[in-house]
Amino acid sequence: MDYSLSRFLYTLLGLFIVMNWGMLMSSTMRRIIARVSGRIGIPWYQPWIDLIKLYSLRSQITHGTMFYLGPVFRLMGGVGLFLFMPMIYGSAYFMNYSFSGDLILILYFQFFGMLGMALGAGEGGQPYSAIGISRGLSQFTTIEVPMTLAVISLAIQYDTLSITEIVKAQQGSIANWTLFTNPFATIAAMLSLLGAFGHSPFNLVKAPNEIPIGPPTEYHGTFLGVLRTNGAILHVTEAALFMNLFFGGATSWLELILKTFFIYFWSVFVGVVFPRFRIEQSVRWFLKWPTLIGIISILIWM
Amino acid sequence: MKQLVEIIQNHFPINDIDLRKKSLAFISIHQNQAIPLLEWLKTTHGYKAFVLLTAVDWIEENRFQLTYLISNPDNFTELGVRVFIDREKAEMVSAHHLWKSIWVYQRELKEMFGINFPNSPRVNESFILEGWDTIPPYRRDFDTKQYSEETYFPRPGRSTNDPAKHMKSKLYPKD
Amino acid sequence: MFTINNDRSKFPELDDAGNALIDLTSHKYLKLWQGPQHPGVTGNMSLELTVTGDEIVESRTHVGYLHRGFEKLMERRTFIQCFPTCIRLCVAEPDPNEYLLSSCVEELAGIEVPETAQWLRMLALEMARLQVLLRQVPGQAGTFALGLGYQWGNYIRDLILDRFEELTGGRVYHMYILPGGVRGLLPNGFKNRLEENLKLVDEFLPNVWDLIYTNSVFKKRAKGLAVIPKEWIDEYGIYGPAARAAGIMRDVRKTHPYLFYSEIDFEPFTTDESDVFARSLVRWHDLKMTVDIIRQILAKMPEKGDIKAPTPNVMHWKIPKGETYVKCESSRGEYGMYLVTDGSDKPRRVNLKGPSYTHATSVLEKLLVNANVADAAIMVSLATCPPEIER
Amino acid sequence: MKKDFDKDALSDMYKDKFLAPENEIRFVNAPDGSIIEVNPLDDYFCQERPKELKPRKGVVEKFLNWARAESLWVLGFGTGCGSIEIPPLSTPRFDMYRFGVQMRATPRQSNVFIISGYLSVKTLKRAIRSYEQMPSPKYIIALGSCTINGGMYWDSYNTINRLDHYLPVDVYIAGCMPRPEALLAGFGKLKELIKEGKAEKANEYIQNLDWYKANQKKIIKDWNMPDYNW
Repeated sequence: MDYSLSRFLYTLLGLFIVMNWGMLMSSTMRRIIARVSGRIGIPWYQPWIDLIKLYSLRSQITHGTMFYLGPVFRLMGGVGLFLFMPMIYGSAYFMNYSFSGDLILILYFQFFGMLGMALGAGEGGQPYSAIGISRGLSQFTTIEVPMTLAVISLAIQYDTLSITEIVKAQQGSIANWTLFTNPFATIAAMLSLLGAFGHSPFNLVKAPNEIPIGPPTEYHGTFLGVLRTNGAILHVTEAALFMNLFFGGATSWLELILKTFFIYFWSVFVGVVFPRFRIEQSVRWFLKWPTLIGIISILIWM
Repeated sequence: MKQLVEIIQNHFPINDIDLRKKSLAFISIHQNQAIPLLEWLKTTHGYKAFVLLTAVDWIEENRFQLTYLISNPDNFTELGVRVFIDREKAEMVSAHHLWKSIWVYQRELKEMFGINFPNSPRVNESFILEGWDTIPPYRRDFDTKQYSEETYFPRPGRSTNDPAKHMKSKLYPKD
Repeated sequence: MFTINNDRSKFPELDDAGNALIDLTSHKYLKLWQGPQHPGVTGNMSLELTVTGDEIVESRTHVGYLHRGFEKLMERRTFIQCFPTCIRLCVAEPDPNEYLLSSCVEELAGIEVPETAQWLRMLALEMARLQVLLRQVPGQAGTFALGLGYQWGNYIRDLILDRFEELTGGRVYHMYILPGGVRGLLPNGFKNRLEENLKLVDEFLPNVWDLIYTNSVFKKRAKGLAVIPKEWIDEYGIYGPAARAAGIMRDVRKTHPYLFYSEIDFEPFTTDESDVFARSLVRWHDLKMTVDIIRQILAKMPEKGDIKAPTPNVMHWKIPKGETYVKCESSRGEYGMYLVTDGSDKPRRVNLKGPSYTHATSVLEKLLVNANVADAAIMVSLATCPPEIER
Repeated sequence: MKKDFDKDALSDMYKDKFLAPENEIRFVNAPDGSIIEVNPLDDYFCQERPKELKPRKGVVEKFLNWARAESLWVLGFGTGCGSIEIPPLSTPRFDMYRFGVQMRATPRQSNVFIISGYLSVKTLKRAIRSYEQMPSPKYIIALGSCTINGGMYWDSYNTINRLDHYLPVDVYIAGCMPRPEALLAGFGKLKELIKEGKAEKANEYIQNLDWYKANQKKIIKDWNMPDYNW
């Protein structure tokens, strides 16, 4: 692996692009949701203004060390996911620090942010956060099951644990995409994506109607700013993970932007017309069909 | 309604009968007989739905009027049972064993009128007010305007006119 | 292999007085307050929940955040001054308050209301019900985070409020129904404009049906949730859509026809399931029925005529001693006012009885036990209106 | 009661009469045999005076004020009748999101507190608590006549007459009840004030804390807080 300064700077540039694209994407999605309900919605630049405002608040309180570290861990989860993810296939600059076993590491980083958040929000002492955390952890555990099954199926199919290798195998034509070569794994993963992106029906974790607003109830100012920055990075990177694994990866930033947009749009598309599940209902849902499809996808490639 | 009132008259000493509408009548009964009457009406005459319980402060006569309004869901009639209790020793037998929601009304009356209902569930918990330390506000001798002026900060410049006198002076200034 | 015991009705154990045996120091339970600063409660009230895990084991309703002492204030206002005061009793649907005070006063003073005024009163009451239901029907799904229908419904509600503005001059508080009659006739072209808005509601109804009542997730959440047993209806005093969802007909318009409701052809919808879904369904049918009723009123009402009975000078209007109870059907159920007069120009005592009084206190406290924290939105299905509880 | 509390500014709050039993001072036996005094009220009330957070000077503050003005996060707390006109604001007809106004569910993340109508004494206590939890800079919009002079409820025993005696108000919107358009205009006015750097009422509250607290304590007699057994 290349540890030179230029590689590092290019990775930072990639992170910058990803963050801004994530914010633009989230405001665009909110505008789309607004159009469905007949509104105009927020201006496209609203996330940046919100971010500036959050970082410039004058008073901040803390509940202890872990309260500080919660958003930091969460950001580490997002940035860590980004660091080990090859963003642009074939580009020497935006491969980041991907290596041959990065798929396993990325599965771990997906969970990492949630755990850090649990520690930090628990320190906040707000009962809503506690309930949100217990819901979040139990739901996230089951989201991982179909995702992991799909990844195992992919590992068997392509005989590798490197994302770059998987993307490489899908090049050539659209028919080479995992979407067509391994549809069951794709379906299982896309269903688990619905939970990972935190839109309804699987957003009971931060349900503003019941436990306002779940884990980040006590977070404000810079803490919330960090969480929001991370949210922008995480959404693009997770979408990029699915793009790399199932939709042939991206050979240019434009392709990445288009593909991540549509992958994110899938969760919004489902979320806008569904109410949210209760936590035990969503746990059962994930352990039923997506898991079953995931197992089928493994059995096919065994 | 008339028949029902006649039947009640045969069993209970009621007075002050007011047949208000086709479907509504008010009767008065002594304090001790009220709960047995309500129970009797509920079990034998189908007055099983409870509508409201409220109090009226007749300060001139030094007594409270409690009105139990009950309704018969089968023939859609309502009966108001009036009970007069002493204002100094405001206490009434609780009826929470008859209807499941009546304890809320009793709790409110305890707070807003100071009428006690011994043994009613949670009757001593505050219901609406918080940190109230003067006489119960719904009593007639509590002057809300005076209390408001003393406690809160009236914005200067606001004047209060008696509407009748004000209109008279505006319309007929010469009189 | 996986046997999950869904019957949690025995938990927590109760003592002889009916109080839950909860040891708060055991660290098994958590106190959770929903409200008053909480977006999920209907208005400014709070629920004190004791939860274990995600399950509510005890619930206490706390009201009083909106208490203004109306009943006291009205005792020191003349009858005509009471009238702008009393409409603020329930903010979401103020017209039944106007109607109740007016008809109480008319009944005690012995005033006959002209026919045209009665039709106009009916129109105002039904339009008020329409605008409330346009919020409530999709609002039920909104508590389960499906906010889309709420947005659509609120748009049409704004248009109905425009019609109110045209008719009465007020957007939220109308002050249209006066003791003795109403304040004005319909403006020119009002019927056509209202008809246009009703057409929008006609389009909205199937859309919201597809969005909510065929929605698998909504069905999963709402079916079987918070079932009100049939016996409770009379024991607790449950009215309106909540009672009709339990299969018991409770509609003042049918049982005690007031105004000209006896001349209108309508049949309130009843169902037997009695859960959140059924109550929501009843409201959807109510909305449909209300549109129908408004159309019938517009067709049957006279164009012109007396709109106000002669009343004495309102500044010196003394009403003979007496007491009465008048009720009407609001969107939440039976809505009644108990008025006592003592022969002076001010009421002796006014008491307003709305369905929320029992719905939000004793019924809700019972229904929430053994429910999930996420289902605290049960209160929306009971359609509570806090200002009417504490007044 | 512990007499030492007389020294601090919040002494009057501790009235024996309304103190809930779980908030009384109690003595707990520690495992090592010593006896520890536990005063639950110490957990509820911060004894430290809040500090004034002065704005910076120059272009940076102007830029930040612009950002603050364009991103108003409103606390979702409907205190009175006015809360009926806030939901229409977020729906197609009025759509306040266009102007950078968004609803937040928790006071920690909001900047704007809309006092929507009259405040009863019971709500005032919660409103003060919510207001003090909000991070500075924070703004208050007072909606309706009842916040100005009592309005409809000027002679009520349970509603306050003048909000500015209890909480600092940036923008008043008159009317009973104000239309959503009036509320949008109020947001516009608030934005102007913030951009000009005049919306510094949060600091004014801290400068005159004693006066505000004295007014608040005059009417709120029961300062017990809901107990979390956390």
